[in-house]
Parts: sequence; structure tokens; C-alpha cells
Amino acid sequence: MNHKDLESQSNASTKIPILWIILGALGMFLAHYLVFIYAPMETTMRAAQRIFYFHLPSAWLCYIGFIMCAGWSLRYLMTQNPKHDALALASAEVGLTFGVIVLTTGPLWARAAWGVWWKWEPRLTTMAILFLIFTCYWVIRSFGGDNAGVRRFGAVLAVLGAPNIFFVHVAVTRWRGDHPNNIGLEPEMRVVLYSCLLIFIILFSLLVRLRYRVHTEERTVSALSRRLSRIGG
Amino acid sequence: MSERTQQVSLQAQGLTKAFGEHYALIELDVAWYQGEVCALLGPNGAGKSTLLNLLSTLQAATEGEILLKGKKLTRQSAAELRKEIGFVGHQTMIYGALTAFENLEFFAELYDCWPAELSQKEHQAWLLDQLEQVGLKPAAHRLASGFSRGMSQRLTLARALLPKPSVLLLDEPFTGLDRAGIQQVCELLIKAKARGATIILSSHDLETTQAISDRALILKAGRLQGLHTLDVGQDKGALLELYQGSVN
Amino acid sequence: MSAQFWPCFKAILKKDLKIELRSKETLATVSLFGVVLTFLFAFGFMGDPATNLAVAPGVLWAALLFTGSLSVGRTFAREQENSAFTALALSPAPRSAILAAKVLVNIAVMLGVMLVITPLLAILMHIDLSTNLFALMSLITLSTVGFALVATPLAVMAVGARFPEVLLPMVVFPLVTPVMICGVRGSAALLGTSADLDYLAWTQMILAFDMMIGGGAFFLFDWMVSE
Amino acid sequence: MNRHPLNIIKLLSLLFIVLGLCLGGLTVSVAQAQDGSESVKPEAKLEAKPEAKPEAKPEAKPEAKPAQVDIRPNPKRAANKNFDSEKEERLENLRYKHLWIAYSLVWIIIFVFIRQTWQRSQAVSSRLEELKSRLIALEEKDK
Repeated sequence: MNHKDLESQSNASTKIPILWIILGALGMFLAHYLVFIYAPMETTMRAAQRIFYFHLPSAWLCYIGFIMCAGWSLRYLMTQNPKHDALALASAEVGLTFGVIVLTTGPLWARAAWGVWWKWEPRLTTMAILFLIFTCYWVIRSFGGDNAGVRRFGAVLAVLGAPNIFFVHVAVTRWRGDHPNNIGLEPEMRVVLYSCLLIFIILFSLLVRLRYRVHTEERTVSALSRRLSRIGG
Repeated sequence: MSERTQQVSLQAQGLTKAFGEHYALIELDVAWYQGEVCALLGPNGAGKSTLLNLLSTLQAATEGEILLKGKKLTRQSAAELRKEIGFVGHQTMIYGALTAFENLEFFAELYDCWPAELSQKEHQAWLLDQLEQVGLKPAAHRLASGFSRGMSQRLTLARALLPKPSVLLLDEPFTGLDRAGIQQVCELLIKAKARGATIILSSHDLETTQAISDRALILKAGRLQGLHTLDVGQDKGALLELYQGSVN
Repeated sequence: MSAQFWPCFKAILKKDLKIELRSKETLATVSLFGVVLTFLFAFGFMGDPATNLAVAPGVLWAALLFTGSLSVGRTFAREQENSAFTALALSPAPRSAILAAKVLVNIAVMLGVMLVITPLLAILMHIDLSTNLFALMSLITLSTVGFALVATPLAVMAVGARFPEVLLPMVVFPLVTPVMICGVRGSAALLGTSADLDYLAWTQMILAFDMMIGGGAFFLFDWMVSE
Repeated sequence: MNRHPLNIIKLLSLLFIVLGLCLGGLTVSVAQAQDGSESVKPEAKLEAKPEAKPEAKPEAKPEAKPAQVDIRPNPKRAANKNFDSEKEERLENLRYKHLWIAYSLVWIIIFVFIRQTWQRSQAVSSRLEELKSRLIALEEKDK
């Protein structure tokens, strides 16, 4: 890899997505307004129901992050392109962040709604297992050191873990499938929910890009310092 | 080496290997010929083992490539080219819970390298014959875990030679061997060389190395320091001189 | 001139079984561990007959997971002695043959262990298994297969890792959750303590899991061990 | 065919994945037929087809139990509650407390993540700059 390669490689990822940041910031204000003022008060759950406008988009994006991680991991296994690996790691990390949101807001909501912090309910359980798998992924990637073996191990874990969740879900659903699913959201609630989802998607892609940038730059740094150590003898 | 018209069997082009920020091997360009013995020399940490590991497909190069008989050694082609490579590493790579005979049998099955002219019944005799060549026939049916370092080394060598590889990579093959053992190993190597195999060995035993090597490749801190042709008639200290001259 | 799948598969299988039958090391240690586990679980959960019936499946499958991760780790520790796995990796044997043989060996060892644990548990907890023996056996076998299919490729990859003994259980346990749930629920249905579904549906579910994870593992395995 | 055993293995693997998915879906439909009217089941059955994605779908209806009868604002219901207003008020407080905790947690988590990313990226860029200047200095010295 010569100097120019390094330059172009780092330039491509150094660009801070200004537009996205502005969009995300505006979206935040909008989300606050929508969730706290615009959305009608729900009758049975009252204020606690508003948690759900954050909870649900986070859950979706958590899943999307993990699926993206699995997809990029598969590509990494096939191509050995370190960029795919960086993308996989970035999406797993962002997915995990949203997973933490889901797993903290979820119990708070459950406590207000059902009077318990945790319920062995299919979605909760599936989420928890998925979260565990990707926490393992993250732990391995953070503490295993940066070498090809660790990357491959993580990639395999992600690829095996994501479809595995299908089985966990089906199994838990059949085991504890006493969950009423029919809900009707009022139109205003729908509006709030979907706008929140959109805003969270913007936030998600922004975070993934920022994270990806960090990972690629870290790799550039190690490549550069390797080069320096080589030139320096 | 006089017969330079011979074919190139193994080639390294810009071969580089980095571990983290440390370079073990830097842009190595070398060609090895059929039927030659090349000695790898250099102080500890010079990259000898790394080079052998790369050539054996055990590790993947960071940059550069390896050509085996003109074919690029990649992840895809490695599966097919592995049969052509014999490797003896620091570790003996034998199963302690199996006897010497069973170890060889397992690898013969794995490589599917039974001589075509032999019937199933003669396989056993053939394997014993292979063991005989490394002087292990008396211990053929003893568990390998009870072997001394020298015996394990012989068994490892027999295993590596079993599929008649065209490239033989040896990392410190003489460790733990007595004089007679070294003699025996040298004979085996010369036989393989006569068959047309390329032998690359790293060793600290300069005297033995000089006796069987055609060329000496000297590495220092991952870089090629010198590639010298050794003449049969040279006196015993010649290699040592070369080595010291290059390294210091 | 790539090597063939079957000869290599047979050679590796033969070698592993030979070593295992000769030293009986893995089988003995892991079975003993399983026996100890079963006793401890029995101490911990022993109650009236109804409770015993209710906890037995959980105990059995927990024991399966623990002994399974131990035995998978053991079969690879054997390869690491003298770095023998390096020789295997350098051989022209197809990667899938190595994986298939290793999976089969692990299944064999784990089944052997389960053969010891299951009757012991039945005796300790006063449970009559004889009525649904075949169904229970198929459930256990399929769970074992599922576990081996998940754990073996990861164990192969963990051979050179920094902390394999923690890494493996940590990674494998969340991945085999479906096996755990289906196995426990299925055997609970067999024992009559669970009213939700009949065991056949659960068995089918594990089978589906086995096929899918097995397919995935074999599909990916070439890429897994590339260096 | 025999020359590429690996490809056959790959094909077989894919076949098994598909079979496994079908079987998984089939089991669910069997289960559904067995216990009849569970509203969750048909959903799970649908999920059998697209690979790896199904998990996102069930999240679509997270409202769960609270919405038992009717979610629309219902004055009668509100009137009914008068008899236990103290308890109701405590519950209301609890709900608001939970909302605020959840809300602040969401932003704390996101903020911490962004801050951490930012710090790392700052550290990396400064190191990158330093290395680049060293590299340029070295290259100039070479000339």
C-alpha cells in the first residue's frame, strides 16, 4: 500500500456527514415535540405509553443493526475485505447501543404496564438472547485483539447468530405464546411512531457512519505506523 | 549450483508479513529451483520461521505472493497445492495416543498417497518400509507419546516425506537428533533432492547445513541479507564466514 | 487434484475413534463430570414426585450443554497437543471433511455421556422413562447433533485463540438456546408435565434447527479456516 | 462432479438450510393447527420464508396487554376511576416517573455512545496527523 492509497482511503471515510448531523439534530427536536406534545394521551397506560415511541424504533433498529452485522460479516468471510469487517463491527456496535435502549426502556414500560420488570414473553426473550449473542461478538472483538482469526471468529458468530434468532423466536413463541397482539393505534399515534422511526433511522445511519469512520481510521493508523516502522528500520 | 537451467519450482514475490505493527518479513523476492537444498540462516527473530510458515500456507502473507510451479498460492488453490508441500515445524505435529505406524497410516490415508502399484495388503509393508528409512522400524508399534525428541523428529520427517512432496520445508529439522540421526536425515534429504524436490531448511547447525546445502539464504530482521551459492569443495568454515559477514 | 471428501473423512474419523477407544480419556472424564453434575442438580432440585418430574428435563438438558461444551473442548485439546491440528490444516483434506469428522466424533462422545447421565437421573429422581424411551432418545440425539454442529466449527476456530476455554461456552450457549428450549419442552411433553404441545412438534423443530445450522456451518467452513 | 467435492458440499449445505427453514415453518403451522386460535402463530408461519429477517416483524405490535379493551379516550372509564383516586394518582406518578427515567436513559445512552465515538475519533485523527507528518518528514529526508 503506498502513500496515495492511504490518503485516498482515509479521505473517503474522513468526511463527516454534515447533512446527516443537521438532519438528525432537527429530527430530535421534532421527535420531542411529537412525543411529548403532539401525541394524544393513551387511556389505559397514560404517560408510560409514551416510552413506546422510543422503545419500538430502537427495537427495530437494533434488529436491523444485527442483521446488517451478519450480512457484512458474511461478505467479509467471502471477500476478506477489511472494510466489510469494519462495517460489520460498526453496525453491531450501533445495534448494541439501541439494544441497550430497548432493554432499559422495556422493563420500565413493563413495570408500569404489567407490574413486573421482566416477563418471559417471546419478544423480550428473543431480544435478550440476540443481545447476548452480539454482546459476545462485541466482547470478542474488543478484547480478542486485532487479528484475522478474531475477526473471522466474530464474523462466523454473527452469521450463525442472526438466523439462529429465528428459531429462538419460534421456540419461545410456541412455548409462551400467550401474547395478545391485536392493537389499534390512533392515527396521531401512528404519525408519531413513524416519524420517530424515521428520525431514529437517520440517527442510526449517522452513528454507523461515524463508527465506521473511526474503525477505518484506526486501521489506517496501524497501517501507517507499520509502514513507518518499516521505513525507520 | 551448476545446473541453473533447471526449472523454478517455488517463487516468492514481494513477500511481506506483518504481525500488528511488527514486520516479520519484508518484501522478499527469491526463486527456488527443482532439486536444490537451500539453507535459511539468520539470527533469532530474523523471519526464518515466518517464511517457512508462509510457504507452507500455514499463514497468509500480508502482501506479495507465492508461486508454486507457476501457480499462484491463494486460498482457493492452496487446497490443491497442499499435497505438493511437506512441512516439518517446531512442533512435531504427531498424535501421542497413536503408535508411530498408526500416525503414518493416518497421514497416508489423509494424503491418499499409497503407491499405485501396491495392493491393499502391501500397504502395511510399505509403511513399515518408510519407518525403516528413518530408523524407526523397531519402535513402529510403540505409542508416540513415549518417544524421545529425536524419535518424534524422525517420525515427523517420515510423515512429511510420505506423499513425496515437491517442496519440503524444514524448520530446525536436526534438533534433538544424535550424530547418527543427523546422518540419516541428511541421507533422506539427499534422496528427496535427487528425486527433484526443492528443500528449504532453517538450522543453526551450520556444519551439517553446509554439507548438504546448495545455496544459503541469509535473513536479518525480515530482510534478505544475502543469497550465496555454496560449492561442494568449500572448507567447513566457509558458511560461518559468510553468515557472520552478512549478519554483522 | 483435490483430495476426496470420503477418504479423508473416514481417515480422520477412524483416527479419532481409535484414540478415544484406546485412552477413553475424554469419555471417562466427561462422563464423570456429567455424573457429578447430575448428583449436584439432584441435590439442588429434589422435591416431591411432581417437582421431580417438572425439573428433570431442565436438569437433563443443562447437563447436556455443560458436558457437551467440555467434551468439544477436550476433543480439540487433543489436536492441540504437539500442534497436530496444524498438520491436519496443512493436509489437502477438504475442510468440510475435517469438520464432518469432528462433528461426528463429538456427537459420539456426547451420546456416550448422555447414555450414562440419563438413566442416572431417572434413578435419582424416581422417574420412569421406559414408556417413551424411543421418543426421548431421538430428542436427546437431535439435541446432541444440534449442539455439536454449533460448537464444533467454533471450537475449530478457537484453537488458536487467546482464551478458548471461556470463549467456547460463552459463545455457544446463547447460540443453542433453541435446542435447550425445544429439548426441555419436548421432554416435558413426553413426561406429561407440559400441556402445550406434543413432543413431535418440538422434535421436528430441533431437526429443523440442526439442518439449518448444520447447513450454515458447512457452507461457511471453507472460509472459516483459511490460514 | 467429483473433482470439486467442496462445491457439492456447499450446494448440499444450502439445500439443508432451505429444508431446515421449511421444516421450521412447517412445525409452526403444525403447532398452530394443534392449538387452534393463537394469533401469534400465523405470523410466525409467515416468517418461515424470508431468511434471517423474521425477528423484526413481530415487534410491529408491541402494545401488548394494556390495550386490553379499548384504547380510544373513554370518558366513562375515567369516571369510573374516581372511587380510588389516591391509588390512581400514585400510579400516575409512577407512570410519569418511568417515562422520565426511560426518556433520560435513552438520551444518556445515545449521548455516551456519541461521546465515546467522538473521543476515539479525535484520538485516532491526532495520531494519524502525527504519523503522516512523520512519514512526510522521512520521505523528504530520503530525497
